[in-house]
Amino acid sequence: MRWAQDLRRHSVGDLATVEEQLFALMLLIRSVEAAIERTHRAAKITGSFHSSLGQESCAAGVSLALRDDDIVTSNHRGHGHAVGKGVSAEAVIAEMFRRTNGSSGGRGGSMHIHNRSVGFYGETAIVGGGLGWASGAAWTRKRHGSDAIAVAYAGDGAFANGIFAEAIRVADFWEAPCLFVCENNGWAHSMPSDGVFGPAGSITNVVSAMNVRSEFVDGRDAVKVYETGCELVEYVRTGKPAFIEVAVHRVKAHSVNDADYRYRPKNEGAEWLREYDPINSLRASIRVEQQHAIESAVSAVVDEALEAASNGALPETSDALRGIYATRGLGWDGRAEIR
Amino acid sequence: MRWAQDLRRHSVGDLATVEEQLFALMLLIRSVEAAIERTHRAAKITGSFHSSLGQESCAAGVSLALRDDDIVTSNHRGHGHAVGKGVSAEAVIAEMFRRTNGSSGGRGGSMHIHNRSVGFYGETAIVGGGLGWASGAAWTRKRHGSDAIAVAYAGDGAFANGIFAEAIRVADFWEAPCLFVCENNGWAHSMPSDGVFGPAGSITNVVSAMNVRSEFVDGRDAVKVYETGCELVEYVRTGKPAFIEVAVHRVKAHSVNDADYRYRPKNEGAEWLREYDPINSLRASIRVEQQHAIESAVSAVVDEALEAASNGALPETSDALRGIYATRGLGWDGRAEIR
Amino acid sequence: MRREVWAGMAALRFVDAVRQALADEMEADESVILMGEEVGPLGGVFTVTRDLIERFGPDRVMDAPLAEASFTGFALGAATEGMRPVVEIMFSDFVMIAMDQIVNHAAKLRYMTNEQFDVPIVVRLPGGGGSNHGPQHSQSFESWFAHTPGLIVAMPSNPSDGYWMMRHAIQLNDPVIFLENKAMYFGAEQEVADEPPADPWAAAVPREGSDLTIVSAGRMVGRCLSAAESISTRGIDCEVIDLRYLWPMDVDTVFTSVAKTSRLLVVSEAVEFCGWSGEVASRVAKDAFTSLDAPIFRVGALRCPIPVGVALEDEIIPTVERIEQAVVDCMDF
Amino acid sequence: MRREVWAGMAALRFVDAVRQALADEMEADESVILMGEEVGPLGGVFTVTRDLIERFGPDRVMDAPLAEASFTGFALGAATEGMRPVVEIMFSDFVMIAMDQIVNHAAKLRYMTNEQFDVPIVVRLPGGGGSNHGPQHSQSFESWFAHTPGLIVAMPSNPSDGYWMMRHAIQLNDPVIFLENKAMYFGAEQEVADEPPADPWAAAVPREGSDLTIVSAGRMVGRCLSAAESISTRGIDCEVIDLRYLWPMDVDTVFTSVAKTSRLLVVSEAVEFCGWSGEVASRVAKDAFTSLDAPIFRVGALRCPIPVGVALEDEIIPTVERIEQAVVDCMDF
Ligand SMILES: Cc1ncc(C[n+]2csc(CCOP(=O)(O)OP(=O)(O)O)c2C)c(N)n1
Ligand SMILES: Cc1ncc(C[n+]2csc(CCOP(=O)(O)OP(=O)(O)O)c2C)c(N)n1
Ligand SMILES: [Mg+2]
Ligand SMILES: [Mg+2]
Repeated sequence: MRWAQDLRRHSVGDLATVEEQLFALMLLIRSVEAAIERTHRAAKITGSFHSSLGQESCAAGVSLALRDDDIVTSNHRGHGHAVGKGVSAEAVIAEMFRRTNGSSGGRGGSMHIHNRSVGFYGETAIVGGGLGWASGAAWTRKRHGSDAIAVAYAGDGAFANGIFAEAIRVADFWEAPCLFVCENNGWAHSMPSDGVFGPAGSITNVVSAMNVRSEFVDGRDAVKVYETGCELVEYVRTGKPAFIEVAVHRVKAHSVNDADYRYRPKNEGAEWLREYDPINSLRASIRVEQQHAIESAVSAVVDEALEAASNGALPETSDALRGIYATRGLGWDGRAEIR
Repeated sequence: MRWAQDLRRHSVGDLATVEEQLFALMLLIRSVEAAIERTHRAAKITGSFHSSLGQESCAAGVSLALRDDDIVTSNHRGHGHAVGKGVSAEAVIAEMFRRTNGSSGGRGGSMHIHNRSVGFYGETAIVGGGLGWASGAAWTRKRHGSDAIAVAYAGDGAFANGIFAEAIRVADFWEAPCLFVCENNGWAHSMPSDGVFGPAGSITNVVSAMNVRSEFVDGRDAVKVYETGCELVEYVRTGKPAFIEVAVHRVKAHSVNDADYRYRPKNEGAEWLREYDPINSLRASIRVEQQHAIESAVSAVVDEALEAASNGALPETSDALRGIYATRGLGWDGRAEIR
Repeated sequence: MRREVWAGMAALRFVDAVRQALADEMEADESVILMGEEVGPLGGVFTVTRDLIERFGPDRVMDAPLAEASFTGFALGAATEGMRPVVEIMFSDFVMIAMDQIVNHAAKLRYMTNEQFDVPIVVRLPGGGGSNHGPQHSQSFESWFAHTPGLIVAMPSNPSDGYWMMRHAIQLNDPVIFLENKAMYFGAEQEVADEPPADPWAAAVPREGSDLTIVSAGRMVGRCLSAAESISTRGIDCEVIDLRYLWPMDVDTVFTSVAKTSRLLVVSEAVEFCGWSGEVASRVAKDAFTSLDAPIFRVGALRCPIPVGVALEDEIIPTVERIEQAVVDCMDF
Repeated sequence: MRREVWAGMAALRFVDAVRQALADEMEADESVILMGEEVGPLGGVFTVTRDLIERFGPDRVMDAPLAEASFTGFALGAATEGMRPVVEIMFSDFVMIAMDQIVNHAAKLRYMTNEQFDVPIVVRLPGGGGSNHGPQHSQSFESWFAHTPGLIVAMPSNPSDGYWMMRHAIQLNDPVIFLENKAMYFGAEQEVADEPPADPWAAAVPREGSDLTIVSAGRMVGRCLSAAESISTRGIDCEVIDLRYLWPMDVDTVFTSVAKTSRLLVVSEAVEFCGWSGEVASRVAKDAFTSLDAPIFRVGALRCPIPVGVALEDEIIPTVERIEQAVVDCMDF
């Protein structure tokens, strides 16, 4: 994985255990989120973004269960999914800064990270919008003889929209090897998840009743996420969809400018983190020197990424109209360019 | 109920038992469908229609469980739902003939039967389109202090579309007193229901898992449909949604012009009917003279309706543009009419 | 329309004007309810419904699950039964998910049912660019709705219209698509007129002029006024018309103006190609043809997705400079 | 475009021409697949895909569950991975349910991802009136798609174009909205050209004339030709242009014609108000203004839902008579 290589450059040895790997990846994701938040505060970014801080176990556990040639689609809260799949921290942060070294050349921003070469097909800013993409792409790979699979991440809010169950149904019908990951962080913006679905795990019950293999995992235990992820990924490789609901906690506000104190207690996120931080929970199983090695490598990687992202060029305004169509001669005004 | 009064005019005495009522209503619905099919053959109708012949137990069982002030929305296969709720056979058939005595003045046709005065809010030609309507309307009645409820009919095909589960979820969230009736006739046009969902009853499992009260009934037993309908209607009157899946059989082709022999055995419908006809199954529990009285009354009612429908005036073409807007002065060209 | 007089603060921002209109209609009529994602305790992502739940309670300010199609359908059902739901689609782009309920149902229900049902619903669509939200959060769909029989399409350009047009929309017995431009919400405060306009449907003429008529709506009206102002220093005197409604469309006011100026420029934030500016241009090319001394110019968004970042966006959505240039080109003819 | 030569029967109905194009592309390219409701054993409600499943198997002719949004999204996914899905939305009206996947995703994916993904998908939309299917089964949404950046909008008017334009559409690497008029499917057989047009995007001129230019597309082209024929007996010689594509739109052919005739009428089955006819009219009012000797006329559907029944429909959708009248009015100017 790209991120592991990045860390190795900063003298972390091999990440020998699953715990070390999870720890390293989760820390990297969190550090990227923290860096983005910091730079946002310093006004390097305008516009919004959605932090996955505190939810890292889902992205990390699932990502570690995947192969390089697997495909991922994600949602608006996708920085962790991207990093986990191997999008460089630089490309993520630079996209946030809208630089040409961003993963979409700086024209997408926070909700439009795409990196085909590492299989991160990408985010979408429409809740539930990427589910068909993942399953159609995975189904094609299978058809072409590959056992690569796709993972489609979406939130609990997405499950309130019919598209989620519908996409699972269609994937099941056509036997698309797609793992649907429902990251239940307790909220769809200001709408509490349990008010819509009942307690965490309720969504899994529904998908189970659809006769699609489904598991519910408490995301405070990253190792458990990884293990269940591996099981399901293995099952999906046999050519069927599956579903996993991971209960996580949205530590930060919905998006950077969200007045979440209006609908949940102030500091609720921070308090949860103090008590349950899944990254901290991993420490016990990792040697202290290795923890430090990882920490300093992560911080070096993120510093480098921030630096590189900041130094990226802004897109030329003359570039604004490029690439709407693949067809030769079709630009924004079509006909005029054809002739 | 309107239809019972109609029958009484033709010297059927009171329909004393549930069986008699079900028998009479089912026979009426079937006779209306048959009349429509006959007249279509005789080219009185152009355009398509969807027969509910053979599926009458669902419309009849549910309708008998309802009150006059309850609300019904329906789908493209709604003739039975309409008649059951009290739309006159004349208004149904005349709408098919596109006459002004049709329930939508002849501008809607088969898939657009609406009769507010009897609570038949009506059909929609978009699969799944009427579910929100029913629940929003029922919720409003409740809010205004009534214990009237709504019934929203839809097919198994509709459940493949996310909108069905989504609408149930929203109705549950806002506690709309709406009974969702899934008429599982084994097919969504040429798509076999079990290929998508598994055997009949599978849809009920999904809705059950959503923590919405749900029942599955075999529609060959009209009395059972009625009894379960009554239970659920009573429950819904307390102010919550519920769900019922009724397994019925689509005896006819999907629509009148459908080449169903291409995807299912010829005569499959007729054979099923011979064996399982839910109307026939009721006969044993009804005195023979009463059967005959009902049969001749039904046939008289339908003959009258056909006659009246045929004699209805066609809409004036000058009427084509009437009624787009409620706002005074707003016709199709708006501004021009305002001034 | 109930002709209540506005007795609030003299000047409001657009966001506050819309909120005030919602509050005043809710106060006046119990059947007015708000539905949408985050409209409750959060008060909407753009704060349009802020504090309304405290005032009117959760029974009237209803946070909806993330299900645009279903809550719009639910609102339609409530509307047929006597409520006056105001539905917020958080970003107009998400309305794609509710299109069936709006276009196939709400817009047609009255006609299809032979006038048995009215659908007094307002669908609020915060849209357009200028707020750095990227390609799936910046679109301008007003032309689509103007094209759709059965809908009324309101597109206010300033706080006073934000207030009075919203009140009007809520009182109408037909479905209204109410386009709010996100980038206008937190603009300058502006006085809200004491009374609604005598003719609620009439276009406004925020600037009179004799040389050229600029027709616009929504956020672009401000840019047109800036362009007119700036170009006046070059001795060109533009009249600016704010359509206010795309349907019904007050073409008479346009004709009157073109009869005076003989020149027309139409400016839309929506994509120019097959957009509503073509309707204005075509109507003039038909019914005011003999008034014209020059070709009809249009400036609209280029037919390109909207990238994130205002610098790129400015290449696509009309700027004051592009508007000025079009005025000059038209005058040069 | 692969310039295969058509070697089939000399004359086909529209429905058969489209089917033949699908079959020929499927034959030529394994990545072409069909998806949609009833496209399999039934062969589509309009028989467009009839017998194709027997020939190409269920792996390539894929009956989809009733889930327009999801199967369109699935097709998009397959397209990004190298397939060339042709998606049938049974009636164009149902596309409302798939709008998000088409407009927010398929149309923008290439641009948003900085050209990392192409979406070679064809969305077939049988639409329009004339088949007695009522208000939710008779709409003409072409103007919307023409307005949407990222889409190509094909609208054939005859069997030969039905054949060649479909083949072209499938070969393109961009999303194509392919509008098929239901009422055309079972019309007269017509010869299919041996080869595709040299310029696939060019408008056609099925009738030359010197007095007035009529621009149309899809089913209305036939009505325009009838009107032109009938009016020629009164000594008026109309040129008829068939745009074929609404985007890209071949306005040059329109300009050339108007330069000759000095008069323009644009006819659409789509609602006239804010429809694509306004684009054609506006372009001429801008770039061919000096050619014009008369106002620009348009005839399109009135802004009203389509009732069931052709008698009522004829009050709304352009008839040959209304087209003739517009020609006369324009000539009388
Ligand atoms: C179709 C659609 N509706 C609404 C939104 C606005 N929105 C963005 S994220 C979000 C909440 C999503 O909740 P969930 O799916 O649980 O993801 P989370 O933010 O909790 O990670 C909402 C309402 C959107 N982007 N798309
Ligand atoms: C959104 C939508 N998609 C497709 C159709 C076309 N269509 C009409 S009925 C039907 C099958 C519906 O199946 P089901 O819901 O089970 O009802 P049934 O016809 O079996 O009574 C289809 C595909 C439609 N009307 N609306
Ligand atoms: Mg969530
Ligand atoms: Mg069915």
